[in-house]
Amino acid sequence: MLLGLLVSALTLSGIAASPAMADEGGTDSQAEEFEYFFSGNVKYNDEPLEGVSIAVSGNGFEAETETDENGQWTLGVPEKEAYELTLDEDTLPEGVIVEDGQSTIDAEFGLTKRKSVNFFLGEGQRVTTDYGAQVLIRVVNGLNFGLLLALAAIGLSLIFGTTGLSNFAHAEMITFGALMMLTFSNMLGLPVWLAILIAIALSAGLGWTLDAGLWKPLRKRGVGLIPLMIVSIGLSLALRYTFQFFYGGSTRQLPGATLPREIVLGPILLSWIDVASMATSVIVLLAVAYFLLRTRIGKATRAVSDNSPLAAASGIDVDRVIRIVWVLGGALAGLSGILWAYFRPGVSWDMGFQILLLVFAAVTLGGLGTAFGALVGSLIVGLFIEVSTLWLPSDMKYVGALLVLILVLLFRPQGILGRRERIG
Amino acid sequence: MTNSEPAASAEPTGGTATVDTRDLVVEVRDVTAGYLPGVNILNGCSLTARDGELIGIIGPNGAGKSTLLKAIFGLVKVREGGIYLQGDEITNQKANKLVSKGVGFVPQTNNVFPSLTIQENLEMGIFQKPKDLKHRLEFVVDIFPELGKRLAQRAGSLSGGERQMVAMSRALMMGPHVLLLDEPSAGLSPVRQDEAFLRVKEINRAGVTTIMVEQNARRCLQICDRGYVLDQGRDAYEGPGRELLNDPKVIGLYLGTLGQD
Amino acid sequence: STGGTTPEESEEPADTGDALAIEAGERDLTLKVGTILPQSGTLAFLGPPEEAGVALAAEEINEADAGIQVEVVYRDSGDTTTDIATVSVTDLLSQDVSAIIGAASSGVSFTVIDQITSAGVVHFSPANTSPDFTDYDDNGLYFRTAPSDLLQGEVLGNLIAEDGASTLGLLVLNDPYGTGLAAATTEAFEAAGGEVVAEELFNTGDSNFDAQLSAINASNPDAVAVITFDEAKVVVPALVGAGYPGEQLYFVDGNLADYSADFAPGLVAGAKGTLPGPELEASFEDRMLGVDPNLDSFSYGPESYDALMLIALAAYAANSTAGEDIGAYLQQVSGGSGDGETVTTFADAAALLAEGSQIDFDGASGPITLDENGDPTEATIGIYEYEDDNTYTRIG
Amino acid sequence: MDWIQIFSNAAQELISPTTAAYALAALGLAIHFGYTGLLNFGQAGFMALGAYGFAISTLTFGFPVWASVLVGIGASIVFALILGIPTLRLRADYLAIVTIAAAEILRLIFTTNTFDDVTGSASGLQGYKGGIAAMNPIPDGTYGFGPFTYNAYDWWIRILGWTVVILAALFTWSIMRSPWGRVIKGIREDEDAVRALGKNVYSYKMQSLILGGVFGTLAGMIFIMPRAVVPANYQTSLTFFIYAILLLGGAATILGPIVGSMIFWVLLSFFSGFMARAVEAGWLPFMTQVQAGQLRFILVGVAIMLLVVFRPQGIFGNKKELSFVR
Amino acid sequence: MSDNATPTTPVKTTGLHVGEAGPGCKKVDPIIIADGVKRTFGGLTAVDVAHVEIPRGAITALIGPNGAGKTTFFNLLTGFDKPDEGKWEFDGRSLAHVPAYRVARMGLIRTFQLTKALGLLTVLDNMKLGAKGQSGENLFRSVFPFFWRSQEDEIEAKAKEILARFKLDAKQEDYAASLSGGQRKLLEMARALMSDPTLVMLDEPMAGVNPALTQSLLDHILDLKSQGMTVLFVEHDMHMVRHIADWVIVMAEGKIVAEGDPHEVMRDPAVIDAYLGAHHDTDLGDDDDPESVEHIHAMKELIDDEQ
Ligand SMILES: Nc1ncnc2c1ncn2[C@@H]1O[C@H](COP(=O)(O)OP(=O)(O)OP(=O)(O)O)[C@@H](O)[C@H]1O
Ligand SMILES: Nc1ncnc2c1ncn2[C@@H]1O[C@H](COP(=O)(O)OP(=O)(O)OP(=O)(O)O)[C@@H](O)[C@H]1O
Ligand SMILES: [Mg+2]
Ligand SMILES: [Mg+2]
Repeated sequence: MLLGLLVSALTLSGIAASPAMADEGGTDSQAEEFEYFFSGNVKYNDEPLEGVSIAVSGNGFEAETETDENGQWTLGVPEKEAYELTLDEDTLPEGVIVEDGQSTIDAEFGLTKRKSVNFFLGEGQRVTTDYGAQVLIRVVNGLNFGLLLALAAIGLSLIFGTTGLSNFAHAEMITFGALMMLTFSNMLGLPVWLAILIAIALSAGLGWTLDAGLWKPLRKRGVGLIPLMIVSIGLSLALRYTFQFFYGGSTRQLPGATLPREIVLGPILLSWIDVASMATSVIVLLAVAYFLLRTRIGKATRAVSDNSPLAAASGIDVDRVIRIVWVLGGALAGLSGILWAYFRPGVSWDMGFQILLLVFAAVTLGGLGTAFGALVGSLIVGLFIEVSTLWLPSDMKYVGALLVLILVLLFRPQGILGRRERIG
Repeated sequence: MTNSEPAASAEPTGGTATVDTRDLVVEVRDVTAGYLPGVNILNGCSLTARDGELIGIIGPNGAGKSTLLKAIFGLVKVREGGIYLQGDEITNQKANKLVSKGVGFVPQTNNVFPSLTIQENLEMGIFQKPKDLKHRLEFVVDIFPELGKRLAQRAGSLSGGERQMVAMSRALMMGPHVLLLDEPSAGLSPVRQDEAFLRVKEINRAGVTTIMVEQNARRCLQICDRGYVLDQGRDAYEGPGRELLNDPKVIGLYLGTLGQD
Repeated sequence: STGGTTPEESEEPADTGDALAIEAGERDLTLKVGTILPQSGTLAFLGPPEEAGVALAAEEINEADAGIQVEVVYRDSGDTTTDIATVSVTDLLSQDVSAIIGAASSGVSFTVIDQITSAGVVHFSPANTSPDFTDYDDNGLYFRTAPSDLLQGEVLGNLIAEDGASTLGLLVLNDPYGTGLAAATTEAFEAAGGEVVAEELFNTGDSNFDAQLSAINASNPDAVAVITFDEAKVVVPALVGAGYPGEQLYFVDGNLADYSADFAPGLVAGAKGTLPGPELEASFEDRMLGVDPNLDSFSYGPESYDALMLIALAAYAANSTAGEDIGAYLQQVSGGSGDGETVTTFADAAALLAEGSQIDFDGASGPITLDENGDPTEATIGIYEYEDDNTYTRIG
Repeated sequence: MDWIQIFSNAAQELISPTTAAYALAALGLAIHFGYTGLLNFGQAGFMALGAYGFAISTLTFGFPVWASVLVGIGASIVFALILGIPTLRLRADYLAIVTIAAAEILRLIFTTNTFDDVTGSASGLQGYKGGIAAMNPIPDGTYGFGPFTYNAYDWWIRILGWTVVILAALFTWSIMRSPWGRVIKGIREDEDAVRALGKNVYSYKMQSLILGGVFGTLAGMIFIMPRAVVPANYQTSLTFFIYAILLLGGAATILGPIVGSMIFWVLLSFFSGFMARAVEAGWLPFMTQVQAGQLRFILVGVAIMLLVVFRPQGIFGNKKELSFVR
Repeated sequence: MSDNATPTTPVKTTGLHVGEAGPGCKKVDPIIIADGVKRTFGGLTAVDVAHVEIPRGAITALIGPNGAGKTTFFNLLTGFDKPDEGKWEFDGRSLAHVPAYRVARMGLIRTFQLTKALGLLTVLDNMKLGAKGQSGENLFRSVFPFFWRSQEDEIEAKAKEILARFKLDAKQEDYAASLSGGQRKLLEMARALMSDPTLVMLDEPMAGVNPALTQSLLDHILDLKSQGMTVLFVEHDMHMVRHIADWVIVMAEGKIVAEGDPHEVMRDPAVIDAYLGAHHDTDLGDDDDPESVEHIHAMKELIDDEQ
């Protein structure tokens, strides 16, 4: 029963450990006699070589073996000590060149009883992506991510634009869409399109409910914006843990989310989902911009955000406009949550919260409350996150994007598309 | 719709039980209102406006003039008393409801939407009846040609006077039956001020009942049918504009002698 | 598989003279143990199997009816962002627990270790792998059953090398667990003649891994080791989706899980992974499921089970429920300071102890033996391979 | 259910060093937000600087306690200057996001593996408490009564922590009733107006940012006395909780942050103990232990909301101010 | 309640200019000299002043149609906005690139047309903030009241005195946010006077202020002038301009188009045409000229559409 099991121990404390493992091919009769093993591969330019003989020597022990058809070999030794492993150059096929010193390796066991020693001969041609293509890939990924951020941001921006509220619970509205999608497609087994529609409808419903149940009463009491922001932080916390309460802490996948990408454009690989999500983002962003700039309700939305008592005095039903915005914001957040779950891919209870800061950064960078600003800001944030890691360590990838935010605001305190206020 | 003529005779000061053939359009009955709990700004203030009348309200700063207009328009909570529009009680009704009933209001401060363009600001004036837009836009631009040249400029970047024009125009866009104006002339250059007063008068002659608060008291009393002097949340004097204009007491307390020359 | 769990002759027994005497005779003890395992927060998915492991151990100890009854108080450790662990510990200490099992995250354990050990209570983590605990000034009260990253890393590095990969990409969670394991893996892999061509780190709470994956894909390694927790559910489909072959992936204990419900069929078929512990007996899994039928993962369940077992045995051996006494006996009952008889169930162990003899308890997570620092010295590391339905089976 | 235990555990939070740390950090925010109107959402960053500044100077450079404290304060002053130069010109809401970003950048730098030698990356730092412990004048042993029974070190850090909090509160109280405080409050209302009166608004805002930041830094040092330095502690949620505390007590008040912090921690501990015991006692049969842990945060979230709904000005805040907010 | 205002005829300062009175003419003792100051917003040139001098120790009115660029010019002079080009000096010191607060410290205090009351400070605190050179405004000294206590008392006495003049004394303990529109204007001006400025620039100080009160405040300003203060103000109320201004500068479309003695400037047909209007000094009550009747008809039509 030693086979197929690897037991090891920390030598640090002076206690060594037990049996060994062997792999599928390389076991030979020796294996039964010894407790410690060397094993490995012999390859020439990444091709395995068969019938190459390998010798081990050291501590008064010598043995030899040959590689199998996969270029693999295993050698047992009696003690956990240092040995010298030599590849017999004469057994190599014609034309295989071994550089000086490549044929002998000194090897010593670590904590375990097994030690891999590979002889990789030749140049080992690894096809890596060249720098230009890498940049291109990053840029495409960045645009893709940026568009998604924009979609997530637009609802936030709308709500901010109308009510002045920095809604931290927007993250949970995003998560909500994805979770509803999960519920209706995975758990209840509805077809994807239907599940998407239901999820978006329910997200819109969430927007409606939040406004009707929470924000409107608070507005009526004349609570200021900063306290409202804190309410949204509390709401965010409560909702987030409610999600965890019902859905648990682990990540799950939506149907079709893990299919491979099959659209090849030069070095770039995209999935249909990527394409669909990019297209959706662009269309929705244009539609929202149109809504804000051209439609009557859209203009009323901005009027309410500028000066809601005056809007009321102009005959605008302020509460209705805000309600519409919440419903729309909810639906957009839900949609972005679904796309986000496909893009990432994965659904989890805190998925919205994880990108909240980026969404806020994007909205701010573009200029608070401007629809196009949200788009521009999102694209910049997305691009910087993806591209900056060509130079930055990847665990600091958000640093680049956040620094850009600070630097841009140094020169344009009102954001990229924001407007300066007139003084006096 | 009756054409209005200047009130034929002076009404007794402070009197509310007057007999007049025209219907009461706006009636404020002993209203008490205020912002902070326990502090009343209006203390039993009363006012009437008959169909087609032009009412001027003057008074010292902080007398409660703006508060009175806001109370009529439902923007300040009325604590006691009632407000009636054509006989129906409208006390504490939502502002947008009143707009549908044909009441228009120009606030004293914060009276434009800064991030909207001038055109959009004007469109907001006619929010409830978008189809009349073109017609009315022409009408308004005719009054304030400065605005016509700048329809795409954001109101937030306008000068003080330009803002005031936008605010006036927005109210005119509504085509209201009752117009509440809070210091429409403040910040306008003399020529624009005169124009504004003339327009207000014209609008009024066209049948719009107008209540106007003014600190340019002389001008205001010159054109209005009846004037009220508000002091400390109460109507202290009331009478035809001309009469108040020449009342030595009113002059001493509220008008000053500067403009008399 | 049961092979190899017996200590070999190579195992150098610690001085037998160190062993404290064990008093023979009946016991009548009531042991109160608290847990601070993640119920909420980003590591919450680790909580259920860990709590189930503790619960199972408690159940078995109480059923053994050997003169010791265990009462477990479960509290939340949260994650490091919410600082709830200190509140939980205050609560547990106020209930006079003898030992606290937890936390899952090294960060959280660091937050509370002083509070616990200065109160004379045993702090026993089933999952901490940070090397910093080894020499921590813990009054001799900190213990853990989680095997060292060094061990698993070496096994993983050797495994990848042996599979013929000459280049390796690493996708690593930047926390003590991830970076420690990655370092050990790198060392073993490079010693075997390979080269790590990409090491990309990400932080807990990162949402999008595209940049890291692009970097790995760009360097086109022969194998990729995914050293993460639950993030693997996001990373792996994204990586394979971007064109990297699924069978060249290597998983670790933090993410070796059944992906049949989440991934497209065949997505990770042929991928391998390492997981400490002997092959879990089906019966152990069944027993865990008996405690919590909703479990979908057993990660750190056996380690948690063993933690409570050892604590109870130490209390039994000391015939005391004082934290200091338990701490004094813990190494000994694990087999770390004597040549006691190997036992695998609580009933057997208790019976031996009642006779006054030394024991060497080997539990569900392997032939656990603690050293004088409270760290485990022995571990079994299994090798697993994914099948077409994205479930894994043990191959070594 | 053991109510006494629940309450006595909750009562312990009243004087815990963590409560003191949150109170001090919230007091710093009161200066920033309550008095000056700076919407600083990067207080966690200042706390991290205190924690790391102290720990790194002790561990890496072997500085004595006083020097480590000074290094922490110095670091936060430098951070405030760097942060302030680009951001103090920003509108409040922009400032909020930028300060979050700056604090996150700091946290990411402390977390990244690149500087592992100094920062300990994700596992953080420990073993810096020797200096403080050595200064402890209290002889070894356990002291106290009822739930408030601690050993010498625990008493020492409580005494230290609360002394700092009280001194900071007195200091804040005295400057806020001075002409300096008047300028600061004026800036909160309209900085252009204050500028037109000849006050160097930028400099005042910077002073406020530094002062509140130094409070945050000291809070960060108190915060790590009973625990370890772990970078994940300094996430944005820390700032959120401190804001909740600030608003709970009242934004432009001195006692507000302190009492707010006490209430916050007492409630958190109470919910924690109560929920867990309720599940144990079988009062919530539909809920598992694990879910109970999550329910606590749901309750905290709801409590924050209800608080603002029913007392938007906070406990010590002035109701009158509320009728003028826009 | 209000002083019964008998108009005191103010003493006008004369002989301010050198040579012919006209746009950009030299002054005997200028306090501000601006040269080629230009500010554009996109395509719009808001201010384009070739040369202007403001006389010291006099009251100068800056008038002009709406949107002429008066407020923008104020902003430029006081450092709240930056011109595209040009230079300007105050008291012989160049003000280019001098930040607003420093301009104010030099003794050039301005008020805002759209008022900026500090809402959640009491009216009295608003006033005290206006005082200059307060030692208690230093962070380190602020901790120790004995450094600033006595100065604070003086400031408070002065603030109360000015508030009484501005009829705001009853409101001194209230938040400034609770003031009415006109009261805010008053506070704005009162606060500016707290610092004893060398030059005070008032942007439409009396718009929205009750006429009776205006009159008494003008006397106060004249008082201050006699103590050596220079005043530059924007105002649309011609009675007031005529009453107290020693000098008038007319701006239109960003340029200085006329300068001179108030009475003369107001007789200038160009000024009348562009600024004062034909109805100026006539009673609007007597109508009905044909144009007006026509308008009324048009409006009636509009309104009748509704029915
Ligand atoms: N930030 C800005 N962006 C665009 N245009 C502006 C801006 N500020 C001012 N303007 C324009 O510049 C012109 C001059 O404005 P300014 O406020 O100086 O006028 P003013 O003379 O003070 O007028 P008023 O008497 O009405 O207050 C106006 O037409 C205004 O619309
Ligand atoms: N939001 C508010 N909260 C509290 N008090 C207020 C508020 N607004 C106005 N007041 C007070 O109400 C009183 C009347 O204010 P109002 O605005 O009605 O005066 P007004 O007659 O319009 O004066 P003005 O001519 O200056 O505009 C004033 O004393 C003012 O201080
Ligand atoms: Mg008013
Ligand atoms: Mg102006």
